[in-house]
Order: sequence, then C-alpha cells, then structure tokens
Amino acid sequence: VTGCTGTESASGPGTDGRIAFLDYGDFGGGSNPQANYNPYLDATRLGATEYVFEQLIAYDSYGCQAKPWLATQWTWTDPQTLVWKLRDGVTWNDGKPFSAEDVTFTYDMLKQHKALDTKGIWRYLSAVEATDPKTVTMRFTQPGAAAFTLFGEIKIVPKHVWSTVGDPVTFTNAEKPVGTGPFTVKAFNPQQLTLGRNADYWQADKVKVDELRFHKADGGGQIDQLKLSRGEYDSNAMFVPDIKKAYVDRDPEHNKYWFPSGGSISVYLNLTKAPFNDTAFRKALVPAFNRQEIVDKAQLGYVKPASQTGLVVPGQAEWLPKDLPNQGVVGYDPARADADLTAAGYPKNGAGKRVGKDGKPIAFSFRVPGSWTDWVQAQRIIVANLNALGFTVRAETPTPEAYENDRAIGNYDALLGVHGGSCNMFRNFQEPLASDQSAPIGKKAVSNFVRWNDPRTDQLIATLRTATDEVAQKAAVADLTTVMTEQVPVIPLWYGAKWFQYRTAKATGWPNEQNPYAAPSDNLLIITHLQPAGNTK
Amino acid sequence: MALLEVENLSVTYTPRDLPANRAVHDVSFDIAEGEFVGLLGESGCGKSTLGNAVLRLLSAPARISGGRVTFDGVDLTTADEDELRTLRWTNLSTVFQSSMNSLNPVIRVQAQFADTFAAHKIPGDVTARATELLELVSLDRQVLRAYPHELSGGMKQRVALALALALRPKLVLLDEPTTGLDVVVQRSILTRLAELRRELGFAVLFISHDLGTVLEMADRVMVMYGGEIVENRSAAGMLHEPRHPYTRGLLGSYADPRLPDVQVTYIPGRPPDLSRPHRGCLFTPRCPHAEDACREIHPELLPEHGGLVRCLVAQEDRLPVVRLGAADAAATIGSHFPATGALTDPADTSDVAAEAVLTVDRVSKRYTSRRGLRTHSVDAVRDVSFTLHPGRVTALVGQSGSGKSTIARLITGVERPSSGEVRFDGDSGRTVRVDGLRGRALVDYRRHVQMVFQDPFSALNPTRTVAYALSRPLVNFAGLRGAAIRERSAELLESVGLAPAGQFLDKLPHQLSGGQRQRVVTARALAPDPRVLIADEPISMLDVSIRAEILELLGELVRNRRLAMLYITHDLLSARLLADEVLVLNQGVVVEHGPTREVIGAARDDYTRLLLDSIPNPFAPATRS
Amino acid sequence: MSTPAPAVPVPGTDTEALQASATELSRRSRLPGWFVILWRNRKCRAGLLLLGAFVLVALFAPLIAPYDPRGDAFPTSLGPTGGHWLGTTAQGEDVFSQLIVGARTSLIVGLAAGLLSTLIGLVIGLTAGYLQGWVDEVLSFLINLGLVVPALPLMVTLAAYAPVRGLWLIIAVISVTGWAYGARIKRSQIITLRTRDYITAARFAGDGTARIIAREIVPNMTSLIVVGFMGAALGAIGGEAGLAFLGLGDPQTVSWGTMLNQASLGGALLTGQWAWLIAPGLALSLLITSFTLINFGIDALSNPHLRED
Amino acid sequence: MAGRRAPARRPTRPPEGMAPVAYFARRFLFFIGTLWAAVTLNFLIPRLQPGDPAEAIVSRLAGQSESIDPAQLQAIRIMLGAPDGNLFEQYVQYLGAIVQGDFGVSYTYFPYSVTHMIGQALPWTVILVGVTQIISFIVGTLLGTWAAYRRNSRVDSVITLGSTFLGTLPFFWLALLLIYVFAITLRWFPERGGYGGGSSPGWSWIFISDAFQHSVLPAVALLITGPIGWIIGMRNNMVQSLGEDHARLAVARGLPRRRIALTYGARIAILPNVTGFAIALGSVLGGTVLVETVFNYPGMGRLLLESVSSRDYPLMQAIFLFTTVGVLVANFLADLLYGFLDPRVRKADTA
Ligand SMILES: Nc1ncnc2c1ncn2[C@@H]1O[C@H](COP(=O)(O)OP(=O)(O)OP(=O)(O)O)[C@@H](O)[C@H]1O
Ligand SMILES: Nc1ncnc2c1ncn2[C@@H]1O[C@H](COP(=O)(O)OP(=O)(O)OP(=O)(O)O)[C@@H](O)[C@H]1O
Ligand SMILES: [Mg+2]
Ligand SMILES: [Mg+2]
Ligand code: NI
Repeated sequence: VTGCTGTESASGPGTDGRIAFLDYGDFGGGSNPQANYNPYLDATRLGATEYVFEQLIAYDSYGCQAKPWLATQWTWTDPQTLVWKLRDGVTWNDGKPFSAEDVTFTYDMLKQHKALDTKGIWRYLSAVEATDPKTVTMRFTQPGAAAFTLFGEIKIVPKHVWSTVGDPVTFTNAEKPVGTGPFTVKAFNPQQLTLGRNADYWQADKVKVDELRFHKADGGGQIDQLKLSRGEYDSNAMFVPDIKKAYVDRDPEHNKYWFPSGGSISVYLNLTKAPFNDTAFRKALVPAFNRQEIVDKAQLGYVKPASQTGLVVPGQAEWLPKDLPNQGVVGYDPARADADLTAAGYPKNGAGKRVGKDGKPIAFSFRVPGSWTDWVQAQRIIVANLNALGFTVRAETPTPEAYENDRAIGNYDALLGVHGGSCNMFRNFQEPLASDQSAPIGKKAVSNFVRWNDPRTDQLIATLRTATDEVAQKAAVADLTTVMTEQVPVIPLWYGAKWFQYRTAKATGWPNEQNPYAAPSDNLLIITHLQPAGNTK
Repeated sequence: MALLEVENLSVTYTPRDLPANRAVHDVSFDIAEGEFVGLLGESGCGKSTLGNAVLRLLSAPARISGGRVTFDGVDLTTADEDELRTLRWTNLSTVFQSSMNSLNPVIRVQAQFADTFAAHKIPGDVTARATELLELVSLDRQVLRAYPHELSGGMKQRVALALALALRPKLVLLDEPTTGLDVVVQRSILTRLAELRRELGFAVLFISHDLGTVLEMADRVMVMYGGEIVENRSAAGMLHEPRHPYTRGLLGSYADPRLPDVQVTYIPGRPPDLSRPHRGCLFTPRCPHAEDACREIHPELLPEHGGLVRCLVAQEDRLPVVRLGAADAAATIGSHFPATGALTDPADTSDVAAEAVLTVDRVSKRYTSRRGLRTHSVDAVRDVSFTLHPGRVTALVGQSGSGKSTIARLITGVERPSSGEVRFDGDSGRTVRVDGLRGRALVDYRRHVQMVFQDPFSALNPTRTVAYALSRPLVNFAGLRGAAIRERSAELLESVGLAPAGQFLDKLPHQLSGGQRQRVVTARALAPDPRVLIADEPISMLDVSIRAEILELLGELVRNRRLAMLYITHDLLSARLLADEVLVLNQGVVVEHGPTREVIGAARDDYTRLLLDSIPNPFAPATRS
Repeated sequence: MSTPAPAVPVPGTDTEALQASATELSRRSRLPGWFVILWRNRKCRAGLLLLGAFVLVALFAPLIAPYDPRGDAFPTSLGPTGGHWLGTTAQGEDVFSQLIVGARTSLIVGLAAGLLSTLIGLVIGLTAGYLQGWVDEVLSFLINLGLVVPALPLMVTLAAYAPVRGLWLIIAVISVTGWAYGARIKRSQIITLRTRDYITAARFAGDGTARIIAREIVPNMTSLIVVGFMGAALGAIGGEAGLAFLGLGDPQTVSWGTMLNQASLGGALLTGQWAWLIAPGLALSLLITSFTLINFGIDALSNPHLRED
Repeated sequence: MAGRRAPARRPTRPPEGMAPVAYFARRFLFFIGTLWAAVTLNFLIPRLQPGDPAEAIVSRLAGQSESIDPAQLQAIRIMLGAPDGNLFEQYVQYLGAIVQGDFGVSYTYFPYSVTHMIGQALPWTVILVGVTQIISFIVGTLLGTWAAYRRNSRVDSVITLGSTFLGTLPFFWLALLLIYVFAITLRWFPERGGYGGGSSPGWSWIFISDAFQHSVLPAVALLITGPIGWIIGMRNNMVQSLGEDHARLAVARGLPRRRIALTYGARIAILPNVTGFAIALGSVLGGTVLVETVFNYPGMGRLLLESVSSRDYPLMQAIFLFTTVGVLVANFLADLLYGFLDPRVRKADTA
C-alpha cells in the first residue's frame, strides 16, 4: 500500500521454516492509541502486552482447560492452599532470570493497588508467599477453587523493573516493556504496532513467527472489512456481514473463519413486577421465541440458539444433566406457549389480547440499546413473537448508557442481557443469579439485574465456589441448570459470537471447529501453534 | 454634427406584474459641443429614464424599444461594452438623481477618484488631481480621506459632481444634482458649474425641477410631457415666448419669492397614463386651447418660432400671443389657466387669535457619536422656542444641516430633546408633554400630529405597495374597513396629483419616480386628517406645477380644517406662498423669526439675506451670460 | 440640429403586448404572490418541482413503497433485481421501500427542525434587535453563548445522553444547537432596519410594535429568514443523516441516514451492493440540492428589484 | 431604478459619552462573561446526565455479546477515582484547575493526561481542517464572485448548479466513496489514518510526505463540500451590491468590469461572510467528527466522539472548552475586524 512506508521489506528473517510476519487487526488503546504496556490497565493498554507478559497458566477458554505455562505444576494442598511450581529456564527479555520473587511481587502489587486487580483476585486470596525460588504458595480466605480460572489472566511482571516504579497504576511501561513472553515491542506508532520475536523465549522453538504487525482500525468499519476480504489481514476479529460471500468466497482456499459461542443473550424480565414474578408465566414463555429466526435474520446465521440451561452448548455439554432433551435448546412453539399461558391463568380476552391476573391486558416495554443494530433487529422478532401471543409490547431503543443505567436500577419491564459464557462456572451462575449481586429496585445491582432471589440458588452457587473436586462442581452446576429450566429466571435466546477470521496463506495451525485447542482470544496458545504454510504463496 | 444625437428614442418599462409603460416615446434631440441644455418636465414624465437611456444604464424591466443615441459619431445603442467603456466618463459623465447613494460606501473618496483615473489610464498624482477637483466644487482636501458615510448629503453631491468632471468629459448629464441642498449651497455649486463650463467647455444636459435655475443657466431648454419632448428652444425664447401650452403652464407656476406680490398658477388635470394607448395630443385633456383636431391627431415636434414644438395649435399659430420679458411674466402666463389653480401668498392674517396647539419651549438636542476611538458631539438644535397655531403655517428654513429635521423629530416624539420641552394641547384641553410620551400615548398623539418625511426614498417600505402604505393610517386612525380603504386611498392619491390612482395603488416604491414617491408620503401623512402637520421638504422633488398644486392643497387644509403646520423647506418661494410666519435656522439656532413678508421683504439677519440673495432669477437679464 | 424624425404611430400601437401582460397578470394573481415570484426563477422552479416531488413521495410513501420498509422476509444482501429495484439489505429488507419511506423522515426532520430553529432564532433575534436595551444585552449574551457552544459536539452529546432516541429528540437537538447563528444575523439586520424612516412612518400610521415587526420589517427580511430556514433545514437533514451514520440516530426510524449507517454496517461495499449505498446518498443530495435551487429565487422576495429577471 | 438604500442613521440611543477605554473594557467583560458561561455549561452538560464512565469503559472492553465482570468494573472505578465533594465543590475545583491549565487525566487514555491527548490530536485537525477551511473560503468566495460577475451566463449556471450538487453530497458518504475508489480500488492514496503504520511522527521529510498523502482524501472530501456555502452566500450578496447605485455609477464611470466586480461588488459582498468565516475557523478546533471518523483521522473530532461515547468527562470537557474558546475568540476578533473592514459599521451595535 502506497501509504505504508518503513518496515514493509525491512525484516530479514523468515527463512528456515519461519514466517516473516503476520498482519493482525486492531491493537486496542482507543482511536488514538498511546504507548501503554501496563498489563493491568485493561482499558487502555495496547494489544502487545498479551505477547510480552505471561501468566502462571494458560487457559484454553474454549475447552476450559488449564495448560502449564510459567508454572509447570499446581496442587491444592488443602481447599484453601494452592502451591505452584514454577518453570525452569525462563528469563525476562532483558536477560534477568524469572523467579518466585516476581510472582509474589506481582500478586502483592495487586493487593496494594486495588485499581490493578481487575480480576478481583484478592477477594479470595489472603497471602502469596515464595516458599523457594521456584515455588509459590497461595493461601485463600476460604476454599479458593472458584478463583482458579482467574490465574490464567494475571500477567506476571518483573520485580526488578516494577519495584522501582513510583505508582504502578499510572505506569505506562512505554519504554521497552520487560516480560517473559514470546515477543517484544519493536516499533509503535498510533497506526501500527510491531512486535518482534523474542529469540530467548523459553519455548522459542515453538514460535515460528518473526514479526506481528497490528494495524489500527476502529471497530471494524467498512474499510477494515474490505481489507480483510482482500486478504490484507492474516488474522482479525471483527464482525463481517455475509462473511461467506464477502470473505470466504474471495479466496476459499485460505480465507477461513470460526465464530465460537460466547455468553448467552437472554430475555431479562423484571422479576419484581407482575406477571413476570410468576414462574408459570415465565416458563410458558420459553418456547415463545423464534430463536432460529433471530439467529438467521438478526445474527446472519453466525451464532447458535442458546440453551435454556445457561450453559454454552455444545462446548460445555458435559456439565449438563444427562437426561436433558436437545441440550436444553428449546424450539419455537407458539401454540404451546399459548396453551401454557392460558393454563397459567393468562388467557386471551375477546379482543385477542392476553390479560393478566387482574383482568387487564398485559402491556409492557422491551428495550435494547439503540445503537446495537443486530439487537434491534432481534428485538423486532421478539416483539413480533410476543405480540402474536396477544401481548402489547412496545419496542424501545434507548442509548446504551440509559439502557445500562435502567437495567442496573431495575427500571424496566423486559430487555435483552448477556451472562455466562466463561470457563468459570461459579461466575457464570453467580453473576446473573446470586442474590448478593442484586439490589433493591432503584439501587444499582452489580450483575443480577433481574433480581433473582432464591435461597436454593444461592446455596448451589456457594457450593460451586467452594467445591474443589469436579464431581461436586458438576452436581451443583447440574442443579443450577435445573433451576434455569424449571424456574426460568432468564430466557436465553442465542449465544454471542467471538469473531475470528484467519488466513492460511502464510500460517496454518489456527484454532477452528475441527481443532478447537483454544479460543480465538487465547493469543499465547495460538501463537505457539502456528506453523508456516506449506507453500508460501 | 452635434455631439449627442438622440433619434426617435423610446424606452418601455415592462414590469412583470404591471402593465407595460412607455416612459419615453420617440424622443429626438441634439446637443452641440459646449452647449448647456436644460430638461424640464412634470415629475414622472420620464426625464431620469431618458437620461439613463442616453447613458445606456437602463436595467430590467426597462429597455430601449426603439431609436438611436449617437455620441460623437458612435452609436451608443449598439456599441459593445468595451467601446462604451472607453467612451464613458472620458466623454460622457453623469451625476445621478440619487447622487447621495452613488458613492461606494466602503472605500475612501480618494479611492473613488483613483479608480476613475486608473480605469482610463490617466497618469499622474491622484491626490493632486483629486484635490484640484474637490477645490472646483469648493470642498476641502480633507474630504479625500473620508468615507462616504462621513459626509453630509450636500458634500456627497459635490463629490459626485467633482467625480463627474474628473476626466473633463465632453458632456455631463446632471439629474437633479442639487435636490435637497439649500439654496446657498446650491447656488455655489451651480455658479461653480457655470464657471467650470466656461473654463472647460463641456456640454451639459441638466435635468431639474428648479425652473429658475434651469432658465437662468441653460442655453437651450427642452420640456418633456408624457414621455415626449413637447418643446425645445433657447432659454431666452422659452422665457419670453413659450409656445407649448404645457410650458406656459409650467412658467405660470414659477415666481420670484422676493417680489412684493407673488402669484402662481398650476396646470389642472393629470398627466396621461402611459400604459394605455392614446390618440391625439397627450396634453389635450388639460389644455385650455385644445381643439377638436388635437383629440385626433398626434402632433409632431416641428420647428416653430425658432424652436421646436409639439402642438397643433401652436404650429398653426392660433395660440394667444404672450410676449414677456419682465418680472410679471409668470403671473401673466399662468393666467391662461383657469383661476381654480391660482395660489397667492396668504393675506397677512396675523391674528394669533387661536391658542397654540403645539409649543416648543427652549428645546436643545445634542448628538454624541463615536468615530473610531473618538467621540464627538454635535449640538444639532440649541434653545429653540416657537409655537404652532391652528390655521397657520410656520415655515422653517435654513441651511442644510441646520437642524430642521431634528426639530421635526423632536416635535413628533421620534426623539427626545436633551433639554427643554414640547407641549401639545390635546382635544380636551389637556396639555401633554410630548417628550415624555410612550407606547399607546404616543400613538394617540400621532393621531393628531403627522409628519411628511424628508427622504421619500427611505420613507416607503420597499416591499410594500402604495395601497398598503396608505391603508395603515386609514385603518388605525380613520377606522375605515374593507373597500372603503381603497376608495379613500385613491382619493388621497388623486388629491396629491397621482392619477389615475388605480395605476399607482399597486406599485412598489421602486416603480415610482422620485416625485411620485414624495407625493405618496404626503398623502399618507394627510390620511388620518391630523391637526398638526410637520412637513419636511414635501415638494423638493416635484415640478413647479405640482408644487403649486400641492401647496394649494395644503393651504386649503390649513384654512378649512384649521390645520397647524410646520413647513420645512429650502424653497423660499413655497414658504412665501404658504407660510404665515418664517423661522430661519442657522446651525441649530433661530436667527430670525417673523411674519413671512417681513422676513423675506426686510431680512435683518445676514444669513437670511444670504439665503434670499441665492435665489436664482432668470428674469434678471444681468445674470445671463 | 437634426430635423425631427418622421411621424411615428400614435403611442399605444403595441397594445397586444399590453393586453397579453394584463391577462397574464390576472391569470397569475390567483396564486400567492410569493409563489409567483419564486416560480419565475428558472432554477428556483426546478428546485420547487424537485422538492414537490420529494414531498409527494413522502406523503404517499406507504402507497408508493412496494413493501414494508422493515419487512425482512426477503433473501438478504441481494443486488438490484426486478422485484427489488435497489436490492435488499443484509437483513433482507427492500432497499427501495426504505428509500421511499426514508424521504418522509428526512423531510420531517428538515422542515420541523428548520422551522423550530428559525422560529427560535427569529423570536430571539428580533426581540433583541428591536427592543434593544438590557433585553438586548441579555439576549445577545444568550446568542453568543449559543454560538460558541459547539454544535455538532453538543448534538453528539445530547443525542448520546438522551434516554430515548426518537425522531423528535433528533429534531429538538438539532434545533437547540442550530438557532444562534440565525438569531445573530437577524438581530443585526433588524438593527439596521428599525431606524429606517419607513418604520418610523409606520409608527406614525398608528401601527403597533408587533404589526410593525410582522408587516414592515419581516418582509424586508424574508430572504434572510427563508435562507436561514433553508440553511437550518439543510443542516438538520444532513445532521440527522450524520447522527444516524455515527450510530447516534433512532434505529427504529427508517431514514436515509440510518440506511447509510446500515449499508455501511451491513457491508454494502463488501458485498458490492452499490445501489444500497448510493441511493440514499444521492437522494439526500438531491433533496438538499432542491433547497439550494429554491434559494436562487428567494432574494427576489425581499428585494423587489431582483424580481424583474 | 436600482436599489436605493436610506443612508443608515446613527443609532437613536448612542452610548452617551462613553470613553473608548470603557468601551473596550465593556467588550472584554462581555467576552469574559460569555467564556465563563460556556465553561460552566461545559461543566454541567456531562454531569447532569446519568452514566458511569467505568461502566462505559468496561462495556466497551467487553463488547456487546460478553457479560461484564463486576470485579473489573470495581477496579476501574478505583483507578479513575471518584470526584470529591458535592457538585459545587467540584465546580470550584474545576474552575481552579482550568485556570491553572490542568485538565486532568483522560479516562479512555489513562494514565495519559488530557493535555497530552489534545496535544496529539490538535495539530492534525488544525492543519487538515484549518487549511481546507481556508481554501474552501477562498475558493468559494472566488467562485461566488465569478458567478455573480457573470450572472445568468453559462459560467454562473455551471458554478452554482455544479457546486450545489457536489456540495450537498453527504460528506461521510462521499468520503466512503472516495476511499473506495481512490484508496481501495485504485490504491492511489492510503485509505485512512493520519500517517502510515511504518513512519514515526516527527519533522522528518518522509513523515511529512506520508502525512500529506494521508491527508489528500479527507481534504478532498472537505473541499468538495466546503465551498458551497461561501459560493452561494457570496454570489447572492454580490448580485445585491452590484445592483446598487454606486455600482451603476461605476459602470457609468467606465470602470473595467473586473474592477467593478471586485471593489463595488465583492469588497462589499464579502463583509457579511467575515463573521461566518471567523466562526468556522474558530470551530476548527473541534475538528470534523464525520470526516475524521470515516478516515480514522487522528484529530479532535474523533477524540471528541470517543470521549463522548466512553464518557471521558475530563477529555470531553477540555475539548468543549477548546472549541468554545476557539469560537469565542474568533467571534471576538471578527467583531473587531469587522469594524476595520466595514467603515459604515456602527461600533456600538456590533456587540
Ligand atoms: N421599475 C419601474 N417599473 C415600472 N415603471 C417604472 C419603473 N421605474 C419608473 N417607472 C415609471 O416610469 C415613469 C418615468 O420615471 P422617471 O424616473 O424617468 O421620471 P422622472 O421624470 O425622472 O420623474 P422625477 O422628476 O419625479 O424624478 C414614471 O411614471 C414611473 O412610474
Ligand atoms: N442621529 C444623529 N446622530 C448624530 N448627529 C446627527 C444625527 N441626526 C442629525 N445629526 C446632525 O445634526 C445636525 C442637524 O441635522 P438635521 O438633519 O436636523 O439637518 P437639516 O436641517 O434637516 O438638514 P437638511 O436640510 O440637509 O435636511 C447635522 O449636523 C447632522 O449631522
Ligand atoms: Mg427622475
Ligand atoms: Mg432635513
Ligand atoms: Ni497502508
């Protein structure tokens, strides 16, 4: 491209079975990114930190499996004590050795600076100690199993650098960030971020890419879509309309995509209001929505209808009760919904309007944020489905801010919300359903926006938090999915997608449906899996 | 060959919403080099249009519909822009009727001179030349550095004149160059002009209503009527033996105000409506000598008695003979018209029997304005006192800028005096302080006190028709509704000599000539039937005949309706004819005050004498060159 | 001196011409004056016709549009075909129907916001200019404030913060941010007009302040007001489209702006659906052009001199 | 007969005997007053609205299809720090900080300061928008003059109709098409951004030429749509002033047509545009949201849009303040300038 000057041809390597460079998409940091490699400043750091810093374990967030990374081994000596064995031969990219000191320093820093503890790890921890240079012991205030997945997300930083920093919260780490990761920052300007391979990386042999080039893009507009479709990105993560025609068909041999499911997008009914506080009512509504049409029309067929269990199927199918038909995905059956509603005491009146227990027609509003066009599209289908059942539903499209605010304080009738989708089953259920995440109407709820308040649910969630063994966890999850299907606190409709496009012209080994060894966001796992394409075209 | 030859020139206005109007019809005349030709004619008869046509400055909807204009051998009607451009100003220059607005407001006077020189590639020092030119018109060199808005009206007119002479043209077309100037300034400008002409030898086409000046200064005079030239002869011939009945009528409307007895007549009737076809002589309906043939045959402009005249009766030599050369000339000529139109100066009915309706008591007005960073103040009016009485006319005369209009504004409550008071004795014998009136009270006051504005170009809303302007006082004060409004409006127009009224009611101000506008303004002021009328130069743009007629109308109102009137004017003849008493204002101070006859006959103040001396007297042979 | 030219016919031979213009006059006088004045200007006439066409389309949109603009029962991302002249959207809606219905939104926004902001500007500008004194000081202060508060940013902010984004919100936002410049111009114009003699003369004729403003001053400002109105309307139409394009519009309304936004989000360029992208842009431009064309005739409204050509 | 304008009378209520110093002091006070009011508005507008910057940041991070982690929200709240005190105390602090030129730390670019961010964006906007604005004005004025000079000729039609049609194309749309044609298809120009990914900002020749190449398309988009207003305004004003008596006399004086057009037409006709131009220049500081968004141009407009959508109060306030002050100062200067350009102007009335 004419405008691109500089490193285009400058990088020499790429021979001996390696890939000279790969073009990636956006690297974060807003529209006018500033050098910021502080791995804890989630909101403003640049994408490079993912490749410069590493964690104790690498989580495959698709299969929900922890892989040894900076730690080779971990053991729960008791439900409140976790002992980590650190990897040998790891060095910081400035040559200094990596040790347990760095790990304890990192965790202690998060304790001191709450602003950096974006995972809330110190909600569970009581102390982190280096028992020897290669061993770290963590003590929890209570059984800590629920926090385990979080360790995969805490980047470890070098003590010898960060201990000299005045205030790590405002530290941008802009000059040659020191980490243990496979790449170092090579060049940066607000348009492009270039990472170079760290030759001394502890598993350098697995990293076949010499250079990663991230290109600034703003939220995947038309231009970026065009560039993607023309093969200018080796990998990107953005929404592309009609991806088959627009992307795959342009180069079917190399252009690929994989959109694994994320969280569930569900109908949130305000459970403090009638008739939504009636379980029979909610349960009758489960088959009332044409999930397939939403998926096809509003979501361009990129996603799948969601299971009523709150879990992501088929990825998390093994957590489901065995006897559940169709993995809890309920089909569209307006006749049944109609019959169930009538049976539950909500018949249609003479005018064909469905009436409540008070005999008045049921009218309510249904909100989605106005600028989220696919949701607005889905809203149209949902409202049509509901109106077909005799409800009078107003579609409202407030601004995202107003939507968020009203959702938090419970000032709504019905809306669409997102929950779940992570590997942390505790979080998946605690956030939307635990009563401690709720608040009275008018006060901001943390995440239980429907205001589900059920002692049994709370108890199951508590079990999930403390159970370190898998059997107990599975039992609790299965019970929670039953709560979902039987008591219907929310009605999942479809799964959000994780956008992921890749090209196999230069590199192969990307995760995909056939080989889902990692989720698209598991950068370290992917970069260590990439191989040069057989024939460099 | 003559310098300017106009052959069968016709100009038609074809406005989109009104019937087409043949403003100039079949006009032919010549001007020889160095000749001074006057052009007289009734207001609205097409003089300005003719002038513009000669300069080829007509703009839509006017167009030359026939004929030719040849200047120095070049056909101006067909010449292309470049040819015209080189001819313009070096040979042919002009001062517009609206010369007050003809300077570029955003550049200095000097630049306007510089422009002119540059355009015609005149080398040399602009400042020196411009200074010289300004001296010609008696202006200080300081004026060069001024912007037009910083100059008074008279100064602007003089600058325009200096500009017109800048390139020593062969012909200068002057369209009422001195309207609105007081006699003194007017006198000095015209004297200068005459001198310059002697020095430089340019020809002049001089359009004016000021009969005295035209006759005094011109070599030859042309008279227009209804878009045609009806008479064309030497000034002396015109003065002593006018042949066309219309010319005779005009002369009858003029007199020297300094004479012991002044009497003028006017020509009754109305000018023809040029948007309608006519047969016969256009003047027939108003002509005392009209014969049957006049109604059928359109006369030609034919040589007669050493001039040209367009009148069958004259051509066949059946006109009554008048041969005059003395002071009584006008009066005698006027006597050919029915006595209905006669106007003599008011008998000295110096009974101040009636109570004063309006009292002006030691009024002063000071204006403060900022120019750049400096503020400066002008005492426009100082310590003026007088009274107005029902049935009496008080004339206010004085130099331009002496504060006359300011007094008018103070009396009518448009502005407040800086000190002193104005009192009005209302219907119920209640006295109101005019200087404290606001809102409703002011409206009530103006039911009785009306004003004729000095500048008819700005006193009419350009977007409103004549009918609208007249309807407002009728609705508000006379309480008329519906069709009555239009009827009464038409009557008012007829009374000020705009007939047929129907033709004018739907016109917009820009479609009227200067004099026509002025009469609309007067008609509007008369509409509410006021008790006091402040008339600020109501007749300055009218021809002498209509002047006389309007004066008579006003005189009648004063006598019959017991109107009290303050008559502001530069024209001492009309003051003499209309006013019972005269106030002479000089630089904001009343310098002389007394019955008209006394003031004019035996002026005590130097300034008043200067004013009187400046009145042109075409009948005095001494002044003729 | 040359001899006078030979006899010419009696004045009035061109009677036919006179007759013609008179009949024309009476024939035309049945239409409102302002319309006649505008209609005479060629460009203005073209603009009026164009605008008229848009108005008709907007009025009869439901009849003209072949399908429900939000009906998404069609195949997605079609190119232009016989059934869908401009193709379908990524959601399977008919683009042509959206275009037709979108005319409504744009016109409503343009007219309503234009009117509203002109009105605010007129009232404030006229009051300030006519009354002067402390009222003027206060209002001028307001005007200046309105002028310096950046319009688009404020628009973006207001649109982003308003809880519900209806069309009327957009209209309100656009009007609230757009009146100041007009008010300022109107104020300075009225200051030069209010001291004219004819205004004083109207007071002498007994007219009240309100009438003087409405009947004497406003006609002299017509072109200013109309131009201001059109400027505001244009700004509003463009503003609505811009807001919609930035995703700050009302997604429930079908407007050309939301169409563009959706075309852009829906990858019209990517899927080669040119019609979907070009049509609303061109329509928008044509509508705005019609306003600008009308502008050419506007001057004659308050300057009678310009009515003659 | 051409338009006659009554000689404008002096105001009936002149500021009696006011000394020039007092006059300027008054104007200055007025200026300060407006500034204060604008600053206060800028303080209030963001604060009177509901919403939580932390939430905005997190939901932007999470995207619309992922659930939000409450812990992260908590951490970000701590990071940004809650404003102290009640609204009035905040206001006093805010005023104090502004006086010291301290605009705080940006939320979206934490820990970079607002001043730093504006410093990054401002030059881009000022150069791109400022230059195109000036060019638009010049070109528009010239074309308008030309059109009025050749009124009713073919040139007039081409200029007015052509510019009308081109100038009214929606400008983000035009931008998209330009990108598609010239950047994506023909690859003559880079498709977006202020400079290429490989070059490093600085005063090097390479960088400047790179930046120039990147600015061509946005500039073209701005230039196509920019001059229309000036063209039409200029043409209308000039047609008017050429109809006045002084222009007619100028014709009679045989001045060259060009001279008449310039001194008797354009010179007067441009006056009403001066204020508009000043305001346009003043608002340059705010950038052009649409163009910068479409072209991903690193200027103030995009920064503003971003700050608004992510509720970055400090940044938003500062940008508002900048644009406000820009317009205000421009306005003030235009007023002063106007007095110079138009000798007729009555100084008391331009306030
Ligand atoms: N734009 C116009 N449209 C129609 N008729 C017009 C227009 N301008 C002038 N007229 C008419 O043309 C006639 C001649 O006007 P012109 O200005 O030449 O008169 P004039 O002799 O100069 O009068 P005055 O002495 O009052 O200045 C008048 O009757 C006037 O009403
Ligand atoms: N609004 C004003 N502000 C400042 N000065 C003014 C104002 N109006 C009039 N003047 C000044 O007051 C003086 C008197 O003006 P006025 O108009 O009363 O004169 P006039 O006698 O009517 O003159 P003319 O015969 O030319 O009409 C002049 O010097 C004029 O410049
Ligand atoms: Mg005239
Ligand atoms: Mg006067
Ligand atoms: Ni590039």
